[in-house]
Amino acid sequence: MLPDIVALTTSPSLSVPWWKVVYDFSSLTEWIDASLHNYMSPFWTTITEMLIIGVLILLFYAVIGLFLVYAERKVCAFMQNRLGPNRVGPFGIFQTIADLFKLLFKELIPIKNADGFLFNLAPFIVIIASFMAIAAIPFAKGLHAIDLNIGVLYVMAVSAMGVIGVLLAGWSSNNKYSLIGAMRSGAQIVSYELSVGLSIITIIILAGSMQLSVIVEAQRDGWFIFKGHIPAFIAFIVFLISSTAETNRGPFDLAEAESELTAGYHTEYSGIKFAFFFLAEYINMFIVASIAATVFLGGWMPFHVGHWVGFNYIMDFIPPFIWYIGKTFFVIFLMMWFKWTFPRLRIDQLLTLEWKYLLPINLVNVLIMAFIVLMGWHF
Amino acid sequence: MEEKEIITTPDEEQEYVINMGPQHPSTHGVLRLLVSLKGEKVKSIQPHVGYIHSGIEKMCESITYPQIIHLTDRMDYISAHINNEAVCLNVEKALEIDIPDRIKVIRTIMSELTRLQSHQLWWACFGMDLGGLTCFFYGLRDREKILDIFEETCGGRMIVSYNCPGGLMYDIHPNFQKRVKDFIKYFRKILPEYDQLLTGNVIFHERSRGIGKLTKEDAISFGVTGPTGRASGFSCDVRKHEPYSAYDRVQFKEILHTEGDTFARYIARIDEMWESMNIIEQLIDNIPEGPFAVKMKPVIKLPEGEYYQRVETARGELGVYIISDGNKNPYRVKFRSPNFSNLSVLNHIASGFKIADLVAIGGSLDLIIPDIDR
Amino acid sequence: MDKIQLGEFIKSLASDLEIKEGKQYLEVTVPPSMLYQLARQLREKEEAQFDFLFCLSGVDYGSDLGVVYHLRSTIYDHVVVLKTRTSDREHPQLDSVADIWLTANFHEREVFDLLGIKFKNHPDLRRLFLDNSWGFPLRKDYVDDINIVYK
Amino acid sequence: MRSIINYLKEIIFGVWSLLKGMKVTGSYFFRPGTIVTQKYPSNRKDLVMFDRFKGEVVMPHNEKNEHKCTGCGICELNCPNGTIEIISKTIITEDGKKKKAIDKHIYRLSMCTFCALCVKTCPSNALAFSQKFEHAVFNRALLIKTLNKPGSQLMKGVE
Repeated sequence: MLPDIVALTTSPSLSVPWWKVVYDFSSLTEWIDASLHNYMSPFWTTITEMLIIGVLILLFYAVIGLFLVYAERKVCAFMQNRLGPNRVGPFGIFQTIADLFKLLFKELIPIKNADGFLFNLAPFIVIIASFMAIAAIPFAKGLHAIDLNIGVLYVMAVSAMGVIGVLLAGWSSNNKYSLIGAMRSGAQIVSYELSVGLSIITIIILAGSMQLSVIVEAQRDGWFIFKGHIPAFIAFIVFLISSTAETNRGPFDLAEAESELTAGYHTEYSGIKFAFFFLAEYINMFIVASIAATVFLGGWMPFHVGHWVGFNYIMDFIPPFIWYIGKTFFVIFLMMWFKWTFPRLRIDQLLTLEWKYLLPINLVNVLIMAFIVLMGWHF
Repeated sequence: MEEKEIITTPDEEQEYVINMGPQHPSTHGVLRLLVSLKGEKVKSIQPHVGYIHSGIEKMCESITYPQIIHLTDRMDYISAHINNEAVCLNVEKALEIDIPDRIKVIRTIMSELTRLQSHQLWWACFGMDLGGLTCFFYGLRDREKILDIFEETCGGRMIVSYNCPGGLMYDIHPNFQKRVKDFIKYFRKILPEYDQLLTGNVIFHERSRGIGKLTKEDAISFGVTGPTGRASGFSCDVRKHEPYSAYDRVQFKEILHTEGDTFARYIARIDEMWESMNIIEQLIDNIPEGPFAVKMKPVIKLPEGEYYQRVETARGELGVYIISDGNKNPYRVKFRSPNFSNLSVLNHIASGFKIADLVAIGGSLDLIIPDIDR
Repeated sequence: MDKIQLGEFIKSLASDLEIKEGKQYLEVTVPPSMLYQLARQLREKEEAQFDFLFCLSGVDYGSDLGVVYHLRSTIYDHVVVLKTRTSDREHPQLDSVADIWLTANFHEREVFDLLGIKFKNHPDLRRLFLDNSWGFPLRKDYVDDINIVYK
Repeated sequence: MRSIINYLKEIIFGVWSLLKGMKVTGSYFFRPGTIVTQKYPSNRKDLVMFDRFKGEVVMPHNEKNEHKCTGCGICELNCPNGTIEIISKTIITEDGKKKKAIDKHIYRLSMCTFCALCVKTCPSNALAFSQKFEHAVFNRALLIKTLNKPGSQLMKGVE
């Protein structure tokens, strides 16, 4: 079988294989756009498309959120010699859905002396911030809601907005633990945003663009983590650390720190409002993981090795969406692995880590990368 | 709308006071700490105890000596066996009964197993306090194996009630020796994993080194005993100083460290686990033959006088002070519990550090609240 | 020092002491007025150095209320038991030794809580376990019809 | 220069120590055989408690509905918290003598602390521990049990 495939792909006369057409979602989206135009005016077409995309993203959001909660519980259970959820459905896969219903039906307890408006607003800010960031992420070729030419900047800016929600939640809860948690979270995100930005800049230098689709396309002949020598690898590690910190996950979960602050900024929330915070945490994890996958690991690009034509051909056969999800979940698994292994840092150590270690390393790294790009030493 | 209450106090009195406990994940029970903060820094700590004060000392005055055992089980429920041993030794000393070697050896093995499982639980909880949740499950997983040994021989898992004045309630189970040996073999392999997971971890080092320093002088003055005191260089191991049961016939080191910080307290306990395994290994193959209990009178009456017995529990020195007036009930029983003194040092060593450090220090003191409240 | 030497030594520190060689430890009965002085000397004298107060218990002797101090020297490893009692059951008051041994702070609060003995010069004498509505449960004449059931 | 080397050393040792920890958790993740969770209600059938497990105090009866309890009351005396209450009656034996016998041996499971003093001190070994451990009931009154079965009698030869 294999020699035939090799012969097929190497022959220049052959047109693009059928799956390459199917895996390219741009034709599908263009077709939908064109057929909608036939029926409606351009204004209503845009409105309809926005609605469709909104609903799709909402569905995706819920599914990913629920799945990630389940995955986290299973992963941590297996690391801790436990089974994890195993009662609701086979292997407990409906556990999170049951939890969702429980959270939906729970009472929303009003807090006395809390700032009511801000208290209710905070979960929405958190969830909207993570919701907006999803729009710019390319899931497969031609499968993204909007392809901004400053995509990376947009995702970073929007996902960092969530901290406002966290600060509001801590402030308005009228709870001392919540306030400490919120203040910690503020200090943490402000500092770690710097590292996230700088480590991405390292790659932007290499790619020469901030548009996510261009960055992905530039990795057709090799992922940036391999192309960019050691600086790209260091940038990847720094990005992993600082994005874990930015999403308030262990070992950087100081804002929640359940052994110190009971639950930090969302101590006073219950029911669906708590679910919003909970879901946003997991979606934020998904977003940073997908940025890591897109920027460092080639997004939806399959894994290619130099001149192994047959191997590359088989890799091409796997749909890009699967590649993308696989890479994202690899990064998410890494983050879960961190969380369930390490003890928590202290707030001053957290800031020391950022300002004394990550930031200098990052700055040097950017310089080296710029030098490499200038000299043309990268692959 | 309701008028909101505005508290006006002079500037120096406006402290940020948070209430840690009685229901707080890291106070391990119903300890309440009033912590005044300055930012993240702890200014002072006021412990409030008594939430599960059960009046054990008062209850002891109206029950007989064998019945006291079931109350001491519930004092420091993690090292229940050692508490029972203290009362039994005291009663036996007062009655001047010679205890056969078999009982002594079995008691020692049981005490060391208790110490081992207590330290495992402490390690589990300490890891959890510092945010490493996985430690909790590994610690409890291994502790279950010891509890199984207890259950097979004593019928209870934590509240063993295995000692009684004059010996033991039952003989050891036929499987006991094999199970203990299997466990030691297993745990010798597992304990290095604890080190890899937590002891060597750079984050853990940062969190524990130099945190909550307790000098030797303060440790003695505050009466801080057990691994906590020994981490400060205070040689207070009752097993060495006043050997009871079979401790005079085994070789073991008294773990002494001089740093006195959280890390030293941690290492002291990890080392004690190794020592406990050594002690058990020395004894488990040479349990002498003999009766498992001395025949006692149906009603035990202590001669008039005062009796004091010290034992080394997993947390420090437990003293049982019995004043007898010749009746079948004690006139007064006082338990000098190790946790009570260990708690009193908390304000001294934790003020000036951060909240996260307070949690770490509290975890390293290994407080069991029923033992404080009694 | 063994028990006899220790007894001689303590006798030299203060008069009016009742020294008994107990079965286990040397027992010294001190009048309340001399307690603080003797405790301080036992802590500070070069030959004694009782630096470890390992047990402080309050006892209701029926007619009197008393406190028993178990002292140990971590340097010489000798032990002495100090006993003091006061016959005033209404307003019993003793000197606090909390500034000599820091652990006495908590232990004296416990004794105050359960037996109602007040300690003079104690830095922070509050009830420890119980709230103010309780009596002093470890006293022999304590009555509580609700919580104590006699069979 | 030395400080820079130390700085790098610190980082490398730190990362190495973290990797060692990750090795432990990672190795367990890929070895599902080490999982210790028991699926409790579904493995109920093959759950065997240890034979000395102190579940609750019972009074073993033989097939002729006879027990060994003479109603002496030693267990009641020895119980530290009033769990056991013995109501005795006077019966007339076959040879015409009046004799004390057990009417009801009341056992309050809700108060029992499983100290085993009653079982151990019983002169005729009438009491024992069962291995039952599922004690939850919906009504507190159900925890007050009468240990001797209705119509049961003292076993022959037990005084």
